[in-house]
Amino acid sequence: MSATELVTVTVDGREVHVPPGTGLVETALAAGVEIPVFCYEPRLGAAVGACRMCLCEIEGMPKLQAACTLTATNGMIVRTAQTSERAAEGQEATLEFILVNHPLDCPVCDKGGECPLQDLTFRWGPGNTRMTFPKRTFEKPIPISPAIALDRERCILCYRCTRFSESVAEDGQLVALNRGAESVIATFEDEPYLAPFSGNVIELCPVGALTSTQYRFEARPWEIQNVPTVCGLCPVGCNIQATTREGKVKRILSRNHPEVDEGWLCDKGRFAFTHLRARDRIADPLRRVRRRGFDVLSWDDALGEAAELLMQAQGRIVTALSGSETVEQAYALGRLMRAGLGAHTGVLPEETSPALDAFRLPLSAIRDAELEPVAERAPIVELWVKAARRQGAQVEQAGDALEGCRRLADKRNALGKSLRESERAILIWSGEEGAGGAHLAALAKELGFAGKPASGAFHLPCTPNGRGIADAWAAASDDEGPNPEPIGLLFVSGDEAAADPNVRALAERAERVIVNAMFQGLAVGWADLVLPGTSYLERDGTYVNLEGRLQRLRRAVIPPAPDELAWISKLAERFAVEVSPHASAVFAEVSERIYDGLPFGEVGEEAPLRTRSEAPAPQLPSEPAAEGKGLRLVRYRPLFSGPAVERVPELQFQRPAPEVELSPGDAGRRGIAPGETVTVTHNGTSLQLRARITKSLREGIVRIAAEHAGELGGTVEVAK
Amino acid sequence: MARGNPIDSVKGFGVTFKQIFKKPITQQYPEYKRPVYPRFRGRHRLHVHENGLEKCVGCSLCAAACPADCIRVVAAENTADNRVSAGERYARIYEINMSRCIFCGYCELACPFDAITLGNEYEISEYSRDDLIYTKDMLLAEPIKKVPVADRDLYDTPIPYYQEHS
Amino acid sequence: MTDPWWISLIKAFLIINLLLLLFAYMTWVERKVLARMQLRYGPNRVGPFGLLQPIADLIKLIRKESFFPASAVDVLYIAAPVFSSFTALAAFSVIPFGPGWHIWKWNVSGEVANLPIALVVIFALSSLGIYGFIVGGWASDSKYALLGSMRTCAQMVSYEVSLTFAVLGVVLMGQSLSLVDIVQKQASTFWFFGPQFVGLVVFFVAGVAETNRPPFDLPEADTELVAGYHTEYSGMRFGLFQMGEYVNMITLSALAVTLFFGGWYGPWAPLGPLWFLLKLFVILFLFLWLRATLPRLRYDQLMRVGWKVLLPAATINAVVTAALVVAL
Amino acid sequence: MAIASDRPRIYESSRVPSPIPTVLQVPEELRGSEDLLQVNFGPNHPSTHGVLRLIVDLHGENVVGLEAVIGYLHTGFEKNMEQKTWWKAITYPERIDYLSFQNNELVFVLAIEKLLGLEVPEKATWMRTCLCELNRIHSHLVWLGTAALELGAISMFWYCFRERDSVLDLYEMVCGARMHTRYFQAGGLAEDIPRGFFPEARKFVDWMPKAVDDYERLVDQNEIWLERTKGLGLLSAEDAIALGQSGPVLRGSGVDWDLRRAQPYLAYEQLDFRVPTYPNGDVWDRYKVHMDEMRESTRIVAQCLDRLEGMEGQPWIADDRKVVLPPREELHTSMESLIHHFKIVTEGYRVPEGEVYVALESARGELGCYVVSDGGPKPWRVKFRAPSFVALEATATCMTDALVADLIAIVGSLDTVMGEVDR
Repeated sequence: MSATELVTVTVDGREVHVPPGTGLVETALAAGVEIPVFCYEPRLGAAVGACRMCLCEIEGMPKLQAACTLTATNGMIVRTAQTSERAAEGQEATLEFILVNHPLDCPVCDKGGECPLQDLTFRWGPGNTRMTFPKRTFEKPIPISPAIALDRERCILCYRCTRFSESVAEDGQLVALNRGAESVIATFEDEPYLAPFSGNVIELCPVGALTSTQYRFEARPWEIQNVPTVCGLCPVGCNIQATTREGKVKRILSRNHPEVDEGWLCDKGRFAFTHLRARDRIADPLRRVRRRGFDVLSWDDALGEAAELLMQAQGRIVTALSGSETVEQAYALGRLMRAGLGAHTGVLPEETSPALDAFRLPLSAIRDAELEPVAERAPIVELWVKAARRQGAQVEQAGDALEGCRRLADKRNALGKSLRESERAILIWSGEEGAGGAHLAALAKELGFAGKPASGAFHLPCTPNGRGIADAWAAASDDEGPNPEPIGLLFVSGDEAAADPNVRALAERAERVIVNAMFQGLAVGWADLVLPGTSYLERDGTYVNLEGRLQRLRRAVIPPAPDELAWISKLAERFAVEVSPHASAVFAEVSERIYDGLPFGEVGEEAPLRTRSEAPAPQLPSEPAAEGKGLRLVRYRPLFSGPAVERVPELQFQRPAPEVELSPGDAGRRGIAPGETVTVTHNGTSLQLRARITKSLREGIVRIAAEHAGELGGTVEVAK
Repeated sequence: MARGNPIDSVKGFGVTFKQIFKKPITQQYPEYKRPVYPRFRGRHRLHVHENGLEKCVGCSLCAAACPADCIRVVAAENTADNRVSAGERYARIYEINMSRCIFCGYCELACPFDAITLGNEYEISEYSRDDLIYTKDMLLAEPIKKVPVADRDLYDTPIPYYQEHS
Repeated sequence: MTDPWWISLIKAFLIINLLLLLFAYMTWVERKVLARMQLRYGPNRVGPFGLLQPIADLIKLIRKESFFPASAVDVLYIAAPVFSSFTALAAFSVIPFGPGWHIWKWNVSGEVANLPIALVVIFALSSLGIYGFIVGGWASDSKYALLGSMRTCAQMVSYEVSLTFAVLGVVLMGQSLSLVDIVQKQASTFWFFGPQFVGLVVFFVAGVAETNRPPFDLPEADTELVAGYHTEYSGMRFGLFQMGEYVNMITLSALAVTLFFGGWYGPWAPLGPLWFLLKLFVILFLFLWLRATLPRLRYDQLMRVGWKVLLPAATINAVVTAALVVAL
Repeated sequence: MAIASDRPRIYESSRVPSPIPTVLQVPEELRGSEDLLQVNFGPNHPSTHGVLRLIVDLHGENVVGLEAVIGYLHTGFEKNMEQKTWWKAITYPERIDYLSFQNNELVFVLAIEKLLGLEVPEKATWMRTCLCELNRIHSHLVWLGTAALELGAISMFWYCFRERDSVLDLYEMVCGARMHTRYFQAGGLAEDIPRGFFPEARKFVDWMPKAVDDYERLVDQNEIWLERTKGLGLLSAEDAIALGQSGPVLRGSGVDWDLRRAQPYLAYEQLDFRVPTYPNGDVWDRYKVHMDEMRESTRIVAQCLDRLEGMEGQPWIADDRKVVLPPREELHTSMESLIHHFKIVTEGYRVPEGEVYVALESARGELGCYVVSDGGPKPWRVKFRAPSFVALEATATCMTDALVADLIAIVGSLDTVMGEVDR
């Protein structure tokens, strides 16, 4: 930006040049002056000036002004509390006023020690009180959802939470009731605050009014360590901090990566960590014993047994991967299976196409787009899309993936046409079809996105690291081998694979099964040998998110059992394959092959997005054969599902109801009203589900959450 | 070589001989316990309210103040059927590692509820370090061994000026 | 005159045990007296007034592991304390402690063995005893012990000369080397501490040095040499060294009583051994008092005092005495 | 034996070369001789009790080579303090020199106050002076007792400890702990002076000169003591200055230098006291300096008591809510006080950016504290100028023509506290 476009503002005698329209808080910060704030939060939209903490004296204005509501204009002369007596007095009065009814809760309050109210009082406030009257009291704490407790006594009415609910998550469930001194924060109609992003208000609250029930009284700021890592529960890969105390994860906080998550987290990412302490967590290797179920094995015996099983299979081994492994783990497993045993067959959780690398953009580009056809959304992506819509972007539902693609590629299609013309257009695609984004890449290429740096395409995979493990598995060996038949041994890596019906079906054909899982519930009944698994919070390594961003996982807590890399390394030793037990060493090997030798240490805490690459032309799979009549069933994995979510009591209410989603047209044709119980039939099997009419669904398609879909697949018929 | 009066060398014999008739200054410790002064900082104690509830709310301020990091507090929430302290929260685990404690008394200063104080007991030796980790039960218990305290009126702080003037 | 052999045996047995008892309680007395001089109580836990303390110490020493350095010369290492305690005990045999008694039909003399050359025997035995310390320190194969035994060697040899010269005057005046004769002589004339005052002082100072007592405790100076020649000894071997040292101290005090203070004779009541004991304790108290009061000498100062002060004084004393004895 | 080598001297009148030799070299003609005996004095030795190792080359009884190995008491105090808040760090310096604890605590507190620009009430200043002088007496008593013990005068130890205990009793009464008191806090004192302090302190002040008389009777004119101390461990005034000595070692070499007078802090400007110096620079002179200082300190304590007795009811700590913990009774009524209490306890007060060096005359000499603050709640850098460490450096220079027994006397006379040397 050239100098002429800047305005000059004087803050406490220091001149600073900023672009016009910059908030005064940021302007002062640029001058090295801090203006204290409670309510001000640029991510929540326009400032409201509710707390009055930012009072400043501005030349030409008779009264003190709330700095957060002002923007820089040329020649503005600002005097903050540091130089202005009046502003200081105003600020002190504001704090005194805020503290008049604030309860003496610091010792019991979870926010104590990391509380902005405390910090600002200590730094700017008066040392003593004039308040000698009894304080106002409320009933406390009020659980406004299973995960959030509200304490109205502590609330200073900054409206950050309601603004989040209203204008970021757009769920509108948190509201301010009453007026003036009677104002309180409440949920709408006193219903529980049930929304996928509700947890963010805990972090937004500048006092201890909204607290996490999970973290309630668990730790204090001086007793904890914050480990910067990455969420491993969905392909977005939000940057998080895992707060640990005494070797246990106590809470998850967001770690603002402005290109990935902008500091928001979904409730799954925030609250699901307690699955680490699930009751059926496996801590020791188990061997199946007929009649008695499982026997606990020592690690030495377990590795001996595993080696024997692997030997006996004579290379007829199939490895089923979850997509939640780290790159290193997948590579190590690949080295063991492919280089050590010559077993090249791996079942990857989903297809991933490298073709989209040519249209790579940070997720934050969605917000800045003007046009985006969306197929289906992933958690944080949804917030980005909402932000885009608020900023005036045109968001279109493109409908069913393949069909939609074909439609948009058509030069005559109106939407397709505007996509070709727009400079800032984003395509978002999810679902298990589409050849891992290959179709999308073809479409993007067709629409000429290659030449437009602000236009791009996102394919939303189902697994957190599907792309990473696919690359790593491929990098582990260059050889290929035939698919074994019959399968001598099925090696199931991870909980998602263990929970996958397709893998279960594969196991039917396998002679022996080794399962590597965290939870005993997933291994019972079919595993001959169970090796304990670890979670993303317990591993070191790297993940590749849906943007193609390589991000670093850090071990927050020591797992109850050795992590996968450790025992894979030991197991590999028995087959004369050298695999390091340390993520850094393994990554160095992987990086040499696929990441241009990027050192482990440079993956970074706020990882950059790799630049767009010249990707190979998308290899389009043959069109699936048209199926018979009926409605096409789309099985989807809802956000709040999977083994981890199932084990977190606070998230139970978020899990999908046993519903079948229908388009209004299909429903009307069949005479189905919302909420009615319907029968879904396929190939002779049928299920009773509640019907739900979804307007955005295209005709001819029904959606059922995978966990409720049972064995249904292909085309189904829905009847009352 | 010779300096001063050689007779002076003999003076020292007088000094040592004289002491024979004085009362020894050593104290016969286990039988006699010298009274400590009221401010003496010895073994910690946790206090309870008159109604039986613990004063400690498990706020961990003592742990934060401890320069030796010898205090561990794990808090939990009071429930209707298990009410331990007066506030919302209570200390489920309260441990002091006496082998690390430096008896600076910062925990006492830090506690906003006067729940922990440093008492007058100094007989806290043990044969094993493990036994020096004091749990909440031990800290709440009435100390068994009593040490006399010197006259509190005489040796303790006069009323502070700010109390007189407020 | 001479007792039958079995009476000597009984006496020897009694004396050895009495001496050991005295040694044991000497440690108690020392601790008590030092403690009182230092404003302490001293042992007072075991038995009334801590009177059982020596027994407790004995039990402790016996039960304690007898440490044995790997590179020690074994035979000598073990023999040294035995040797030094033996010579110390043996030396007491010629000290007369009473006038002699007539019991039933035997005459029992007041000493184990009345030798015409008793004084020579004592000096001979104490010279031999030194070897125990020297050899013990050397055989331990430790630098501190070696330094300690070197110091012992030099100190003992130096002071023995002065010690011997100091009693020359007494011998001249007593005109005998038999201790009984010397005592009798004193009884019939006067106690020798008056005319032989210089001799007494030299004898006492040299005696303190000879027994390694402070301020001449250089061989075992704890702040310099850890524990000197017995650094590497523990348990009862250490106990034997201690015993040797204390018995030497008692012997020396007894010798002083005999030579200068009229032995068992007392001014008023003829209490015999009691007088002897009383005088013995006074001199022993002096040993303790020295320990409580004086700092330790330095090695070169010690040698200087020995050769340049004590020896000339003792020599002149002897010569003058000789001249006077001849003249009178 | 000369320690000067071919290296240039620090300055003309000193024989100490630059760089300062901390090792006494075995003379050329003795090297390789079979008569040399290398002995370890320490760390496991009754005179060094686990804290100092002296590797001594002996030629007979003569010390011909000497090397000091330190670090056995290294506890990383300075680094530890950098990990603690300013408030919590106050508990550390008093453990560095555990004999001169109150002075050590004071120097750090003074440094904080200087950075904060905090005014301290008069009562606190006088009480600090009083306690620091008591502390000097305490430290000198321990020195005298142990130094005499090392020369074999065992009874002195007990007499000194009798008086030392009286001092510690006073500490216990005032501060609640006998040694590590944390009584000095930024802004003043942690608590008011207890009522019974004045009569008890008076009793001590009256008694102490008599006790010093007794010590002097015991050893002052004793022939053996004189023999063991006079003319030994010589350190000339020039050498002492060249070696950066301070405190009793410097004053025992005839240099009249005392920070209490040269650079008055606390209330020393208003006090009447004498700075004893002795000209010869031997062990005896250092001993005399200590004895005289005990008498002088007793006088200072008496003067402080006179002043303090008239200050009843005055504040003992500054009224600065951002640094000083609020009064306890406010914690139940005032939200502001509770927040300030909470923040000071958990996060600590912030000290403005800057660096500062504060020096004072501790019992062993110039005790300096260099503190750098980055404006945060923890010191960015803490460094102590430990007089013991400097004194220990003079060992090799003092050790000329010394015997084994003198080695103990000389090292003892330098009055080093190994906790301070190693930190």
